[in-house]
Amino acid sequence: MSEPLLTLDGVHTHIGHYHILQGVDFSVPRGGLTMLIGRNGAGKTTTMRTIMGLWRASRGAITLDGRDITGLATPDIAQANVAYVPEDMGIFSDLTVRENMILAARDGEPKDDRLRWIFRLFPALEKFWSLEAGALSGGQKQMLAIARAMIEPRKLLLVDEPTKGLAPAIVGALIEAFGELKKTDTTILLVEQNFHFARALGDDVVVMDDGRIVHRGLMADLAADEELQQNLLGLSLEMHQ
Amino acid sequence: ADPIKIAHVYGKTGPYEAYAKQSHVGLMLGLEYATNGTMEIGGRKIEVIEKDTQLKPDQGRALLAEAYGDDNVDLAIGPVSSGVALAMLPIAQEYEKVLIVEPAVADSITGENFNRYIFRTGRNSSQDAISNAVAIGAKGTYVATLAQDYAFGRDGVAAFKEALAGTGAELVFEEYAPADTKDFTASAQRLFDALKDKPGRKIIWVIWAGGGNPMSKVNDLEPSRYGIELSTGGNILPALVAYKAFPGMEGATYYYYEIPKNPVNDWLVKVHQERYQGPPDFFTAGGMAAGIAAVRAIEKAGSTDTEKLISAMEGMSFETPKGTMMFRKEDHQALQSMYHFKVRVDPKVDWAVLDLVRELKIEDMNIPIRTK
Amino acid sequence: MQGDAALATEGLTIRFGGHVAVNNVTCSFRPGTLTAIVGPNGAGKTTYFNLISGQLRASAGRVLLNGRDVTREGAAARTQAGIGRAFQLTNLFPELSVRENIRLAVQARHRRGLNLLSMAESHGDLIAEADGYLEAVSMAHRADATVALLPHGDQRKLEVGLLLALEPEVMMFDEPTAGMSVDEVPVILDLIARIRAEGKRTVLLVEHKMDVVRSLADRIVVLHNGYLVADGDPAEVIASPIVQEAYLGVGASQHV
Amino acid sequence: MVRWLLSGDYPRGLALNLGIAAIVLALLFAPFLFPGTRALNTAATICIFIVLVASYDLLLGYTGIVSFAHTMFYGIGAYGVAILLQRYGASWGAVFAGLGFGLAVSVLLAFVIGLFSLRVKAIFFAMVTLAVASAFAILASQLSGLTGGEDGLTYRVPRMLTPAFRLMDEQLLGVTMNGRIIAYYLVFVVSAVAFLVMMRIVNSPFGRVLASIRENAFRAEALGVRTVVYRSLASCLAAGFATLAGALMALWLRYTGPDVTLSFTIMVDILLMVVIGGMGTMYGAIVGAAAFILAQNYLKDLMGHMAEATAGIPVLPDLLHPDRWLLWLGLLFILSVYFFPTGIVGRLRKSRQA
Amino acid sequence: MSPVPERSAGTGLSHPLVERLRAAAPILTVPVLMLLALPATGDPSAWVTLTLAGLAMGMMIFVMASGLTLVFGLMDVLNFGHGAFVSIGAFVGASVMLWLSGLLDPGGVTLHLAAILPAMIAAMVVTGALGVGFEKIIIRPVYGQHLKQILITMGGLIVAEQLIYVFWGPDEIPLPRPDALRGALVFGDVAVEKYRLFAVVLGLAIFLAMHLLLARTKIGLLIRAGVENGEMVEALGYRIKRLFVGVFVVGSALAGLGGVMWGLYQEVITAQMGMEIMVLVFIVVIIGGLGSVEGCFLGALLVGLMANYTGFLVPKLALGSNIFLMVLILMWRPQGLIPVAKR
Ligand SMILES: Nc1ncnc2c1ncn2[C@@H]1O[C@H](COP(=O)(O)OP(=O)(O)OP(=O)(O)O)[C@@H](O)[C@H]1O
Ligand SMILES: Nc1ncnc2c1ncn2[C@@H]1O[C@H](COP(=O)(O)OP(=O)(O)OP(=O)(O)O)[C@@H](O)[C@H]1O
Ligand SMILES: CC(C)C[C@H](N)C(=O)O
Ligand SMILES: [Mg+2]
Ligand SMILES: [Mg+2]
Repeated sequence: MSEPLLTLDGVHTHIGHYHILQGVDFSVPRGGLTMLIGRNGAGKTTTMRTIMGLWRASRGAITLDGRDITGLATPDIAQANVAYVPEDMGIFSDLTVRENMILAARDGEPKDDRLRWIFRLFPALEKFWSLEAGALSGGQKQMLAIARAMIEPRKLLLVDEPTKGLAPAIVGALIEAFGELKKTDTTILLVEQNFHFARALGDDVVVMDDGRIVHRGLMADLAADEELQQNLLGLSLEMHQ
Repeated sequence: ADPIKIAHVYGKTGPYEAYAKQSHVGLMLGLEYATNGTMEIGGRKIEVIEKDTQLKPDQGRALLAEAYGDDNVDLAIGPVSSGVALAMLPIAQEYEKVLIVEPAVADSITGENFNRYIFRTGRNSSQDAISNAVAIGAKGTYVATLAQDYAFGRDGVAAFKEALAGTGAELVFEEYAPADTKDFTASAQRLFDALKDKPGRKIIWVIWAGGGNPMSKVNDLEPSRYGIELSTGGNILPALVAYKAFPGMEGATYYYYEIPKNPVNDWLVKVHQERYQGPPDFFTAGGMAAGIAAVRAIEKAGSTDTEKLISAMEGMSFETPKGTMMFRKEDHQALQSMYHFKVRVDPKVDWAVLDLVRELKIEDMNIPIRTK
Repeated sequence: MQGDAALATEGLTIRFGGHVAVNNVTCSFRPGTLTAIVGPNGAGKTTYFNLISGQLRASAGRVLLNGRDVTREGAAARTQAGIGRAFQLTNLFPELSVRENIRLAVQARHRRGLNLLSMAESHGDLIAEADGYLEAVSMAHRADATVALLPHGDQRKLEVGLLLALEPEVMMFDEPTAGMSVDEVPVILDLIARIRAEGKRTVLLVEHKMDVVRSLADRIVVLHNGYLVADGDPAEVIASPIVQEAYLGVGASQHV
Repeated sequence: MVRWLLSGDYPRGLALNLGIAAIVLALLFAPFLFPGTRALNTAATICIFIVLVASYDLLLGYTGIVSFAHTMFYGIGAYGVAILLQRYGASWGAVFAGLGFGLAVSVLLAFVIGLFSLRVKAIFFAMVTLAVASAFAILASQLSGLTGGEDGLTYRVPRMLTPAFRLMDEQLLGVTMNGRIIAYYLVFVVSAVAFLVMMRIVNSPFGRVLASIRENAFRAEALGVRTVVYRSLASCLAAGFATLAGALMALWLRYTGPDVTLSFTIMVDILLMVVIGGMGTMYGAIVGAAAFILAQNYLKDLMGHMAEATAGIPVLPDLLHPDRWLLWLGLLFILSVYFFPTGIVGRLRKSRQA
Repeated sequence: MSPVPERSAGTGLSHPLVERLRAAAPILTVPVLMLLALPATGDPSAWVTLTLAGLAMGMMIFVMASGLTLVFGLMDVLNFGHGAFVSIGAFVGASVMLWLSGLLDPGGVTLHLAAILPAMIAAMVVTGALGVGFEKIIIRPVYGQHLKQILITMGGLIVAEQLIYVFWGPDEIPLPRPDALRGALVFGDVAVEKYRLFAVVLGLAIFLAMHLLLARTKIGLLIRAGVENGEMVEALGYRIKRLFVGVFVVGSALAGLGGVMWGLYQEVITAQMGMEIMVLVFIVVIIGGLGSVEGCFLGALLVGLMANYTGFLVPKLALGSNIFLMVLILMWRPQGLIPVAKR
């Protein structure tokens, strides 16, 4: 197959005195959806932020589409058509929903058809179009964060825990949305705690622990292997749906 | 022999930096002039120690105490700001040493806060106000005043009013505006309303220290349409530039380098021109007067002993760029001439030229004694 | 029915401009029971909590605690009266240590805050109590860490710890396990289960994970567009068409 | 004992321990170590500013309230003592009455302003206090009958505190034991006690609540803390200590005027001292006040020497001219924010950890 | 055309008229104040003179305050150093004016009219350029930290003032206005100063330009978003740093322009002039609501009018009139007339 879209090669990240990422290697195949999972504090968020240039890798290389982006500034990485949904959603709460979306659409106003598609997935956004984003409910904010990332076709989407706080119906809608995105040539790297969501969408899976990668493989294989799950994630995932 | 030590304690840095510079230059010239260039009195060398109050009263006190107590100066001169001066007065008393105040102007320095160690060569606010009243007051003249609404402005107007009463002019209105006023339209409107229907000569007399520039603001509203004139006291040369907008304006000033005709001033103008490529200004003259006073006092006392100095200085007359000055016995204020001027615009000169109308001699002005 | 209710709301309503986020909700909660509140995003669950605990003032209606009207009281007063809550979006004292966060809650409950002239460290009883709660949310090993540096999951646990430390009569949890990793979730759920088993407190729980709701709740209340649309036995409510459609979403339930 | 005095809050870190000890010892023996009126004046000013800066830090660093009205309270203390001494003569009764009166006025004002803070957001509040403080300064200048206006008040203090009073006839370690020494030790002791009391307050349960309010007032409310009560009390306490500092200054200086008590410059100086020292650490007040006041008093002298040393090099002597000392003070502002983002205390504590 | 609904159905307003009145209330404050003053002053020609002068004064204050409100509100930076740019602008402008006037009209008593525009441009260029350095060196380390901003910008202010002393000396510099901008147009008993007319034209032009820039482009949005979460703005692909520098440069250049205007109004400039005007400027910005150009404009007009009315009616109160106005407005609207953000 063709070379992967994104490759991390021995990436180390320090935050202050702390050595958080201690040699992270994995790659994200083109066009697929890769799940990054691991327990609290494993370093998933730090990995995403390092890719995005929000933390600086102290060692190692990150390659996007054949181009070394290790030292690049965040806006440059974003302009390489990468979108990011941070763990804390990064909503501009003083701005209205509409204004949040306008900023996300880098070239001018959001496109009609794209917007219609988003409104179908997340009807609440249409309803509260002119409301200050800070007044949205927790789940609505999450929707807005995801919608911002999807407002334009992106090469790579980095999404940190999109389902937290979303009602089941919306989680369903999200699965549908990412499913549709997978059909386009958007590549997605997704951090997720909800294993069922992960299993439903993931092509590949990467498991982290303690700042390192402890497993790489196909999602289907991991989903089928309960013992491996037990080893990697500490308990059987079936217990909690 | 031991040197004679003189401390110059003044606000070298801060908003009055320009005044301070002039004052120090003047002081040094005064010492030089009075000692005929030797910088020695009776074989003792004069040593000047500079101290910067930063325009802070607490610093002024500490520095003056240091000068008297640790540096053992024989007398001190300064400061620029009245607030600092007032804070320093008790220190002179505590250390029982002479302080020649120059150029702080508050009346209370030689008034209610006076003590016997204080002398002042600079003019006080009353001298300013009274000279102006004497200069512009005449029968058939109607005057309104514009002043800052705090002690300085109110006291100035009070002294002005008192002196004006003796001249036959009538004070019709007193306008006080906040010290930080930016827009003088309202004040001007009120002043115009008070004066416009009066017969005879109509004058708005302005007493204003610091920023705001009320003269040009009021003038912009065209007082001439009601036949109203403006008047104010003198000022330093950079400020006189703005007087160019008031040709023919009259008032009274403390000093303008072309006015006094005497050997001291001739020497000052000549030397200053040579060394600093420009004429001396307001506070240069003041500083020089203080320097001359110090030398003459030590000469007359024959020593630097404080008590001898005080008795020598009380009633002492001495020659300055402003002619003869005399330390009045009661309040140690130096009585001195002031100058009634008229503004002339000379395109070749950067600032407005002040032509002498009349010298107001010591005996022309009745300066009240306000000690307690 | 209201006579024995620990907490009750009567016609509780709040409007934001033209939007009614909570609309005329009348509901009461008996002591010792756990009620799950579910509903789609934006249904008004958090807003309902805010109205009960005093972060928002109602446009209309009343909040009753043991029959006493507390609608006019502020958040602090209601907390002191026994209404405690944990927040959906983590809301802690970020620059303080984990232990200090809990200790503050304990101190507030003991009303020792106006003690100006003793050393805080000399109140050993408060510290000991705080350590107990840290144990309960399995955060004792991170007691001295600065909260801002904790990973998200640990912050969620601390959020719950703070609520425990207040020992309130009414406990409100707003999605306590959101963003917590699968192996940590049981810590919190077991805790809530234990509180319920003790039967001393009135617990309100907002949670999107239906299995959690099913296993923990004595009763389910469904909010939708600000209205209370269903109320009753968990199995029945979950099976009701409105929940199946509006909340779980047709065809989506297999993912849950 | 030490633990009890310091409320269990040690400087921490060798450099800091030594530094604090050195400053405190220097202040304790100042009359004997540094002869001369100016040095003694500097030492007393440092003592008083330690109280003033610490009281401001109580508000700013510990409670998170940004106020520009702190010099107003300082001024009230100074004017309270000054006016009573001026009117009723040099007696201790006047001093205490002045202090008591000042405290009452300050606490009342602090309370009223504190209530206003509930209505507006932090930054608005800061600007309101700025305006209130400038209005107060103007008021003081207008009420010249009472306050002496721009010129301020000079007055006598109880005879015990004047140079004329001799404690003993012979000198001690070459220092004349006159009333100024008594005045100095009065200032020192009162400042030390006030400082230790503030140390206790910030380390008390109350102090901890203040910290939590600063961090997240919204959450503190949800823990059952009535933030209004705590905020108001903290404002009143800070105002009270500032008033005390003002009263000390009035006694020490024997002059009170707007420039030494109410001016915005002093407010900025206090801010800078808090930040240089380290916000939210009481020790920061000691370090910040000592460093800043020494700079203010001796930077000029130092620059004079440097200007001489660099004579001949272009421009440099101009910039190093003693009259340009404010330039360097300004740079100090900037550099201290750069290099001591957590203040000197924070810096020294951090380097200990590393 | 665009499917982007301007207002969602869900937030429809219940009482359009009441709502509209409420929305217009801040704007109505200015005419209401003017109308209240009419009977109070009694004399219509005095009222007209005072009102026109007050409005013009407001425009001048607006020019000085507009840069601050941009920077203060949009970037959440409390720039006490703004006053330094006012002073520097005035000094640069003065140097250019004096030099050009010397060329154009040797020996002339006043400045030359034609020298004013180049002086304004020069002042804006210099202060704008200094703004770049100021932002990079002084402001950048302290984004989001108000207290440190106050300190470090205070430091910047002191340094700038001192540098003015180094370069221009300690003396105040007189700036006699050209005759064309001196004096007043007199209609009956009403006098309107010519310079103030000039200020009105300039002030209005700047207001409109800023209003359009912020309302019609993404820039305003970006800056507000960047203040709240700069990382996220960068993650959306915008260079926030460059943007902030840009805003800061505009703010500083406006201060410089304000300095020239103010210097010409005062006809004399000093190193402290910027500092002296700062409290007033802060009051205007606060009254307006942080960061709102429109609010700042209204605030400036109110302050200008208020000073004249109280100065005419009860001069004793003129002193506190600004503070009184500010407290009154904050009591009514705790976030100023036109609040921009919920910070
Ligand atoms: N700003 C920071 N300073 C110091 N340590 C940090 C910082 N941010 C994160 N860490 C530490 O880095 C480690 C990894 O954190 P990270 O947020 O990447 O975990 P995560 O896998 O995303 O966890 P979660 O599932 O809880 O979100 C944690 O131990 C955390 O304490
Ligand atoms: N201050 C406000 N102004 C306007 N609308 C608001 C405000 N606060 C909340 N809302 C609206 O009220 C509705 C209810 O919000 P709430 O946070 O209670 O939802 P929720 O049920 O907790 O949702 P979630 O499960 O997503 O957390 C939302 O549509 C929200 O947009
Ligand atoms: C003339 C000035 C030097 C006087 C100064 N304004 C003072 O306060 O005394
Ligand atoms: Mg994470
Ligand atoms: Mg919610």
